[in-house]
Amino acid sequence: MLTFTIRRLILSVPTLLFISLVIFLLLELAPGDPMAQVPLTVPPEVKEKMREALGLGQPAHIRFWKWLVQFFWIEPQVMIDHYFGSNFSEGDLRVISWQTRSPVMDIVIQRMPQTLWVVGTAYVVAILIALPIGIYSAYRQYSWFDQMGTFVSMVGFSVPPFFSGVLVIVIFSVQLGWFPSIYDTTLVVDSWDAFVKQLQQMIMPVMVLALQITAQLSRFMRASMLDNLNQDYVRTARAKGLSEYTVVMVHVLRNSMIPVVTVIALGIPAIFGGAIITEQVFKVNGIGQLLIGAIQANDLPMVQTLTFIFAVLIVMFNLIADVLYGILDPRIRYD
Amino acid sequence: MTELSNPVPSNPPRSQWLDVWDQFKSHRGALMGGALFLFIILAVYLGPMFWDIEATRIDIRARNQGPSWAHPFGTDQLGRDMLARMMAGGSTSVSVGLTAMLLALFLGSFVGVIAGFFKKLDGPLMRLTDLFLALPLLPLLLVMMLLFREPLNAAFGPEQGIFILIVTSIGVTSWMPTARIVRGDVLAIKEREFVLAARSIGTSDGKLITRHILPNVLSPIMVSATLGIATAIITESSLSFLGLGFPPDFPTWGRLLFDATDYLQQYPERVFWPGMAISLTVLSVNYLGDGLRDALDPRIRGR
Amino acid sequence: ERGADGQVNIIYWQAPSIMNPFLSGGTKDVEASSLVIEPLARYDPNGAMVPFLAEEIPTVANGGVSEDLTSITWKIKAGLTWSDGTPFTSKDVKFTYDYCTHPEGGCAQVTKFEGVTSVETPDDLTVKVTFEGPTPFPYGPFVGGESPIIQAAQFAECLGAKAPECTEANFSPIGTGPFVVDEFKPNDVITLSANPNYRDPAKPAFAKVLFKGGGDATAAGRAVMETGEFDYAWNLQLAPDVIAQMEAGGKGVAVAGFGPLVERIMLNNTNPDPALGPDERSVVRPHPFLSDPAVYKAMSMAIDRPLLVEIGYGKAGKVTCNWVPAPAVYAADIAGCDVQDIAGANKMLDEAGYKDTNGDGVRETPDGKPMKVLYQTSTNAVRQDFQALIKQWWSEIGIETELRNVNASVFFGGDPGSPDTFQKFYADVEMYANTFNGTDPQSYFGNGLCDKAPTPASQWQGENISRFCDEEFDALHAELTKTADAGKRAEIGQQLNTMIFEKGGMIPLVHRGRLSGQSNTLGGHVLNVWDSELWDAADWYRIK
Amino acid sequence: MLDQPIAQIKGLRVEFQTKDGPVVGVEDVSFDVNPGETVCIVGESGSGKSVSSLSLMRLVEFGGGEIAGGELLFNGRGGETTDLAKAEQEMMKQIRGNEIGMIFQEPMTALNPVFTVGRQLTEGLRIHKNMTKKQAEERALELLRQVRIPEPERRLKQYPHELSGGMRQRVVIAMAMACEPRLLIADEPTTALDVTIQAEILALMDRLKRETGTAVMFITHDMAVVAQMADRVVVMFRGNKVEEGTVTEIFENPQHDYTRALLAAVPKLGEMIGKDYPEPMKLMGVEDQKIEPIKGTDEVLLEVKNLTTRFPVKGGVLRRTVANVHAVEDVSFKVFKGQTLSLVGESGCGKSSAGRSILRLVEPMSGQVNFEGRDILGLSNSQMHKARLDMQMIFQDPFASLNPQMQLLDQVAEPMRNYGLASGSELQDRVASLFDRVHLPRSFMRRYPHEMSGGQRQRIAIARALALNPKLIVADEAVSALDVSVQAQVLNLMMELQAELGLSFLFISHDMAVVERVSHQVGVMYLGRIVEIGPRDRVFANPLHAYTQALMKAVPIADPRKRKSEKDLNFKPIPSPIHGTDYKPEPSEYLELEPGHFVLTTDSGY
Ligand SMILES: Nc1ncnc2c1ncn2[C@@H]1O[C@H](COP(=O)(O)OP(=O)(O)OP(=O)(O)O)[C@@H](O)[C@H]1O
Ligand SMILES: Nc1ncnc2c1ncn2[C@@H]1O[C@H](COP(=O)(O)OP(=O)(O)OP(=O)(O)O)[C@@H](O)[C@H]1O
Ligand SMILES: [Mg+2]
Ligand SMILES: [Mg+2]
Repeated sequence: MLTFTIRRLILSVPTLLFISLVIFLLLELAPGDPMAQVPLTVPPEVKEKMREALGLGQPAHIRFWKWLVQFFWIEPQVMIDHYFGSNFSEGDLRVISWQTRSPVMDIVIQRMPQTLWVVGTAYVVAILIALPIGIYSAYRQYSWFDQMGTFVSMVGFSVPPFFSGVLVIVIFSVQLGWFPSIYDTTLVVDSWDAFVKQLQQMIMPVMVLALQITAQLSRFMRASMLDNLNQDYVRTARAKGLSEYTVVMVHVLRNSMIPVVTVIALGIPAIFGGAIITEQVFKVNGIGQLLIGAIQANDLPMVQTLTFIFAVLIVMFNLIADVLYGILDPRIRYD
Repeated sequence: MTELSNPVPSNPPRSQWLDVWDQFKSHRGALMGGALFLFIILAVYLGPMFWDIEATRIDIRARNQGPSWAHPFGTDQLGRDMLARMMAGGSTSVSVGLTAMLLALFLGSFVGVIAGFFKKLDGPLMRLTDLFLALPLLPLLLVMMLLFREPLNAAFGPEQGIFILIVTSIGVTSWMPTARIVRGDVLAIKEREFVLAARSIGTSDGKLITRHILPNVLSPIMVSATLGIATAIITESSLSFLGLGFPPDFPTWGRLLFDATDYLQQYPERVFWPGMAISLTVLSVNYLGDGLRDALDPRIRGR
Repeated sequence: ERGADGQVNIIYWQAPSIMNPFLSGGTKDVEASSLVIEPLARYDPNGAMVPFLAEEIPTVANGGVSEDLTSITWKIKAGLTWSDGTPFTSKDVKFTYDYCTHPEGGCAQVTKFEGVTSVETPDDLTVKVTFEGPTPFPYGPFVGGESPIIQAAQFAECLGAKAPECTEANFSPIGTGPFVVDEFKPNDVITLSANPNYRDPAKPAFAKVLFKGGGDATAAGRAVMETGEFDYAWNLQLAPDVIAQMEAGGKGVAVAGFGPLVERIMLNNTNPDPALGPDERSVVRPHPFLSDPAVYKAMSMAIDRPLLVEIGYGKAGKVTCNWVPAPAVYAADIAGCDVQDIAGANKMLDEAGYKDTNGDGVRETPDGKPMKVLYQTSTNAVRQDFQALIKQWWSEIGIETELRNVNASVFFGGDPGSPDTFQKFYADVEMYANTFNGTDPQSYFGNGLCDKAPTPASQWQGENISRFCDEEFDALHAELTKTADAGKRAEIGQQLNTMIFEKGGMIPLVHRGRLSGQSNTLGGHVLNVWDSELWDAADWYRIK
Repeated sequence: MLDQPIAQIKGLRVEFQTKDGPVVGVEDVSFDVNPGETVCIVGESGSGKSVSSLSLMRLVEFGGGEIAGGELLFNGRGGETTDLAKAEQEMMKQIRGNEIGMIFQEPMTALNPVFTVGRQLTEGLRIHKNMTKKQAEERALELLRQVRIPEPERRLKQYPHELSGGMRQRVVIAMAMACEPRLLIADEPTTALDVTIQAEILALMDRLKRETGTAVMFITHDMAVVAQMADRVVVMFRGNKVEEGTVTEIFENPQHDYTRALLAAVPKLGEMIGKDYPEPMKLMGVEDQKIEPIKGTDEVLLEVKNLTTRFPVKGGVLRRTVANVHAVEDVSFKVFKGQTLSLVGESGCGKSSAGRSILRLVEPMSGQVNFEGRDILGLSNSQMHKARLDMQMIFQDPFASLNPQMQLLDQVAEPMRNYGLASGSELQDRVASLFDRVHLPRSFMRRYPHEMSGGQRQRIAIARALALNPKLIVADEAVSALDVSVQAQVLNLMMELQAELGLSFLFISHDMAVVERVSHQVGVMYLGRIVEIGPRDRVFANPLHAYTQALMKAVPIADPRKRKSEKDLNFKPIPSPIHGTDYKPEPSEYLELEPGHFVLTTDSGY
C-alpha cells in the first residue's frame, strides 16, 4: 500500500507538469484578448499600451517558465511567510491577475470560504440523502419507492441548475420572501442571528446543487447495493440468524460503500471547483464564478492558475480514491 | 434410458437479437422508455413535415401567446411558434446527444479496448485518460470553441460548424469514464478461458477483439451510451448558459429553456415544454438503458 | 446627518475588479471607484458641468480658459482634505497627470490627456493645463468619472511598470469622495463606509455601502424591484416585458436616462467579398450594391423602429435616425424615421433597377448579382431578436440576409489576428452600439473621417468602421474643430448627423437609454448618463 | 423422544417465479433426518438438492422462491415440533444458526470479504447465546481449534482473503457449528476443493459429528464422498426423491435406474488394476458399446525437455520484477502417438501452466518442446500460427471456454475460418460432420452456449478442438466441471476419438480415478515439478514418491466399505512457489526404479 502510494505520488509529478504545459499551451492558443472588456471608447493605441503593461509581449516559453517559478517556488514561500511571519518571498513577483492587478492566490483564498460553505454543504447534504434512498431502493428493488426514486432522481439529473435555481428563487424569494436571492459573502458568522442568516442564504443554492448530486449518488448506491445483495455471503449472514437490519445495514452496506466512497472522493475536486452555474445564479461568487469571470475577461494568469489547481486536486483525489479503495477493501492490495 | 441424457433446452433456437428483444420486451420500463424515445425522435425529426410553421418565422402580432389551436405550445417573444421551435430545438439537442455520445463511445471503447488488450499500451493510455480527466472541462471547451470555430465555420457553414464543434468538444471531454469501464471489463474478459481458447485455435489479435472481446463488453458500452446521450443534452444546455453553445438564434432545448427562464413568472408554460422535453428524453433513455443492459447481459439472458 | 440612514445596497451585475479607473477603464470599475475618488468637475444629468473639487468651471468668459484656447486653469476649493485627513492640493492633480501619462503605465484613460503638453501647479490650489494647440473643448483632463484625482502620497511608489503591484492602493484608494473602502473583494463585493473627512459634514446620509457584483441583469433587477434586497441596480438590459413584470413586484422602479448611445447598423462601404483576400477585403471600394442610396434607404425604410424599441428596450429606447442624438442640440430632425414603409422601399428598389429576375424571391443587382447580405453582430439576446426581425423585413423587400453573431469579447476585442472583430468588418452590415464620453461630440464625429478607416496598414485600428468617406463631411468636420461658439457647433453637428445618414454611413435604429433599478425607499438620486451613475451618492438618503 | 427425527420433510414443493412463469425447483420430496445421523443427498446438478436444504432454513424466499406445499417439521431443542414451512421469519431467526447450522458450497464467496474472521464467527454467538464480546471471542478461538486451523489466534484478526480455500471452508464450518446446532446442513462443502483438502474436511466433519452428536444433512453429487460419509442416502432426480436407503443398500443394491446409472458412471480408483491399456467405461443403457483397450503406438509425438515457466511478480516503487512464481520447473516428458499422458497434482502445482506452455499460450522461460521434430519454442509468430493446426486445447470450464455471444456453428467453424480451410457450404458440411462426431444433433448448430447443458458444451469444445484435425489435444481439466454421468460420456467420447483417429492427449486433471481410467502414462506434479512419471499401472500400483503415496491415500473411493480414516492423512501445507529473483532451483534428477517409471530425487519441497 505504501509503496503503491509513493509510486503514484512520484508518477503524478510528471503528469502534473505535463498537464500544466498542456493547459498553458491551450490557453496560449486561445485568441482572447484581455482588453476585450475595456470600453470601445478607449482607443486601440491605449489598449496596446495596456497590453504591454501586462507583459503580453514576451515569448510564450519565457512566460511559462516564469509562471512555473512563480507558482511552485514563490507562492509556497508566500504561504510560509504568511504562517510563520518570515520573509522569504520579499520582493519576488507573484502570479498577478490581469484583471484585478492583484496576486491570484490571494483572490483564490478569498473565494474559498463561500465555495466550501455552499458546495461543500450541498455535497454533504446530498450524501446524507442519497445513501438511504439508494439503500432502500435497492433493498426493495422495483417497489413503488424504487420506481419513484428512479423517476425523481432522473428528473433531478435532467433539470439544469440555471432553471431550477431561478425556479426556487421565484418561489422562495419572490413569492414567499423566505430566503434572500443574493448570497452575501461579507456575512460573518459570529452570532446566532448571523448563523440563521447564513443558513437562510445557503438553503437555496444548497438545495439546487444537492438535487443534482443526490440524483447521481443514489443511482450509484443503488447499483452497488444490488450487486452485493445477491452475493453468497449475504446468505451466510442470514443463515447465522442475523436480523434483516444487520444483514443489510452491516454486511451488505459495508461492501456496497466501497465503490461509492471512491465515487464520492472523486467528486470532491468538484467542490473546490465550485458549481459554476449555481454560483452564478445565486451570486455566491466562489471559485466557479471566479473561473468563468476570468475566462470571460481573458485573465490568463488567473485561468491558468485555477485550472492547474483543479488539475492538482483531481490528480490528488484520484490517488486518494485509489488508496481509499485499497484501505476499505481488504482484498485489494496494490503491491 | 432417456433419463440419463441431458435435458434438452426447451426453447427453440433463436437468433441472438431475437433473444435480446425477448428479454427487452419483458422489461416494462424499458419498453415504455424505448417507445417514448422513439416517439421523441420521430417527433423532432419527422414532426416538421407535419407541422409546417417555420421555427424562425416571426409573427410579431402573435407574440407571447399561450397555447391555442394555431400555436399548440404558444409563441415566444417574437411570435415564433413554440411547437416548431421545440421540434427544431429537439432535432439539434437530440442530434447533439446522439452524435456526441457516439463519439465519446467510440473514443472510450477504442481506448478502453486497446488499453485493456495490449498490456504495453495500458500504462500510456491510462495516463492519457488521467490527463483528460484532469484537464478542466470548461477552459478546454472554451479554447476549442475559440480555436476551431472559424475554420469549421468556413468549411461547413456556421450551423454545421458549431454543431461539429460542440459535438466534438462534448465527445472529447466525456469519453474517459467509458474507457475506464471498458478497460476493466476487457481485462476481466481477457482472462476468461474462451479468449485463451480462441487464441489456441489461431485467432489473430484483431479478430479476437472484434469477435470475442467487443461483443462481450457491449453491455457496459450500451449503458455508457444511454447515460451519454442524457449528459450530452444537458451539457449542451449548460454550454448555452455560459455563452459557449450554439448561437442564440439557433434553437436547442437547453437554449429554449434558458431563454424562457426570464419569463418564468409571466409565461410559465414556456419553461414547461423544453424542461419537460429534456426530462422525458433523459428519463426514457435511462429506462431504455436499464432494459438494454439486462437484455444484453448474457448472465441475465442466458443460464 | 452623516451616517444616519444605515446601509445602502448596490448591485452591479458586472462585478468591479479594481478600484483604480486608470488601470481598467471598465464602466463597472469607474463607477465603483467614483464613490471614493472624484474629479475636479462632473457632468450633471443634463450634460452640463458642475464643479466638484474645483471652485468653479473655468471658461473663456471667467478667464479660466485662455483666449487662444490653449490652456485652462482650475481653482481648487479651499480646505479640501483626503479621507485620511491630509490636505488635498494641486500636487495631487499634477501627480495624477504624471501617473496616467507615464509611458510604461498602460493607463486606460490616457486619451483624456491627449494634446496636453504640461500640467503646472503655480500654487497649492491652482492647476494650469496647457495644450499643444487651440482646444475649443478643454474639459478632457480631470473632468468626469473617468478622470478622477488620486492621492500623490498613496500612489507615489506606483508609477509606470509598478502600477499593477500596488494592490493595496488599487483596491482601496484614498479619496475625497463620500465613502471609503473597508474591504474590497475583487469581482465580488465591496464594503464601504462614510468618509469621516467628507467636505460636507451632513453627508453622506448612509453610513455603509454594500456594493455587490456578479450574476446577471435579471437577478439584479429582481433583487431591487421584486425582493427589495437591494436599493440600486445598474444597467438593466432586459426585455421590456420582463422589466414590467419586475416593477409589478412593487419594491422599486426602473428609471431611464438617455446619453448618446445609439444602436445602429453600419453599412460596409467596401467590398467584403472573401475572394478578395484579407488585405483587400474591407479596403477596396465600393460595395457591390450597398453604396447605392436607393438600396440603403430602402433597407432603412423597411425597418419598423418603434417596434424594435417596443420589443428590445421599452422605455429605455427611443426611435432615432441620428448618429449622435444627444445632447439634444446636435440631433437633426430626419423625416420618416418612425414609420415602416415596405411598399415604398420596394418601389424604390424597383425604380433603381433592382429586380427579382429569376423569381427566387431575391432581387438581383442590374449586373445580375443576387442581393444577399451578411449581417453580423455580437452575441446578445436583444440583438439576435433584432437580427431576426430585420432579416424578416429585408426579405420582404427582396434582400436575403444571412445572420451571424460573434462572441462579444471577440467582436469588440480588437485582436488584429481575429477575422471576427467589428473593426475588420468582414460582413456587409453589422450592428452594435457605441458612445462617447462627456458631452462634446467633436472627436466622435471624427470617426466618420476618411483617414480614420481601419486598414491592414494601421493594424486594423481606427474608428471609421463603415469606411465612410466623403469630402464634404471631412470639410464640415474640419470646420467644427475650429468653431468655439456653442450654437454654431450644434448646427454643424446636425448637418454631420444628417449627412452620414443620407450618404450611407449607417442606419441608426434605436437611441438607447440606460435603465437602472431603484428601490422605492432610495431618495436623492437622479440618473445621470453623462457621468458615473453613482455621481450623487453623497446625496442619497433613505425615504422613511 | 430420542428416536424422534430432528427434521422431517414431507411432500416439499418449491416454486420459483420467473418471467417464463413459475418454475418448479423441487416437486415432491420427503425424508427424515434422525439425531446423530448423516443423511447424504445426491443427485445431478439442478436436481433440487440446494433448494431442499435452503427451504429448511427458509432461505429460498430470499432467492425468489416460495414453498408451495409440504411440511418441514423440525424438532427443536425444547422438544417441541414446529412446522418451519409456516413459521414466522422472526422465529426463523431464532432457529437459523442456533438450531440449524449451514455450510455453503463456495468457501470463496460465503464469507463477507470486508469483515475479519473473528467478527464473522462471533456474530452468531452474540445473538443466540447472548455472549459478551470477550466470551464470544474465546468460544471462537475454541471453535477454530476444533476445526484444526493452525495459529487460531492470528486467524481471528485476518480477513477471509488472507486464508487459503481449505482454511476458509474450515472457518465456514466453525461458523455453522458455533452454536452447537442440532442439525448441520452441508451443501457441497468440498466440491470446490482439492482432493487433499477435501479429505481433511470430510474427516473433520466426521469427527465433529461424532463428538457433538449433531445430525448432518450432507449434500453432494460426488458418489465417492457419499461412500465416505453417509449413514443414509437420499437420491434426487429432477426435483423428486427417487430412492432412499442406507449407504450400503444404495451402493450394493441400487433399485432405481437413475441410481444405477449414476453408480455406473462413477470411475472408481482401482478399477483398472491389471489392465494395461485404458478402455471406455461401461455405461448404463448404452447398447452395443464396444469396449476395447486403446493401445496407441510407441512413436514419440511430443517431447518436452527441461521446460521452465515462471511468472514475474512486480513490486516496489519502480514496478520491477522482485520475485518469480516458479509455475513449471524443469519438466520433461514424452507423449506418444495415439496415447494419453496424464498430469495430476493439486491445485496450483503448475499443470495448466505446463499445458499452456507447450502451446505457447504462455511463454515458457526455457526448455525445449519438440513436436514431430520441430522445436515449438523457436518458432516465429507465423510459424506458430501454422503449428497450432496440429495442437489443440480443451479447457476446464465448458461455459467459460465458449464465447457466450456466438452461435455454436460459428464457434466450431472459427478455427477453419482462421486457417482458411473451408468456406461457404463446405464449411457448413464440415461443422455438421463434426457435430456428428461428438454426437450432437445438427439442429444445435444455431444455438448459443447458454442453451446447452454442461456436457453438450464440452462436446462443442471438443468439436472445436477437432476442427483442425490436430494430432495432439491438451485437455486441461476437461471433465472436472461436469456431473459424473456427463463426465463418463465425455470421457468415453474422448477415448473413442483416440481409438478412431489416433489422437494423442495430454490429459490434465486432479481426479485420480479419472486419470486411472484414461491414461497410458501418468505424471504426478508437485510445486512445478514432476515428482513421479511412468506407465499408468505402475504409478498407481506402486507409487514410489512420498507425495504420490499421500495423494493416493486422500482419494475417496466410491465404496462404503473402503472408508478412509483421519489418521491416514498426513499433508503438509504446500510451500509457496514464489521465490526471489536470485533463487536458483536445482535441476530435476530422476531415478528409474522400474522400466519407464521415474521418481524425482531432487528435493521437491515435499
Ligand atoms: N432463484 C432461482 N430462481 C429460479 N429457479 C431456481 C432458483 N434457484 C434454483 N432454481 C431451480 O431449482 C432447481 C433446483 O436447483 P438446486 O440449486 O436445488 O440444484 P442443485 O441440486 O443444488 O444443483 P447443484 O448441484 O448445481 O448445486 C433448478 O432447476 C434451478 O434451475
Ligand atoms: N498468469 C499468471 N501470472 C502469475 N502467476 C500465475 C499465472 N498463471 C498461473 N500462475 C501461478 O502459477 C502457479 C501454477 O498455476 P497453474 O494454473 O499452472 O496451476 P494448476 O496446477 O493448473 O492449478 P489448478 O488445478 O488450480 O488449475 C500457481 O501458483 C499460479 O498462481
Ligand atoms: Mg446446489
Ligand atoms: Mg489449472
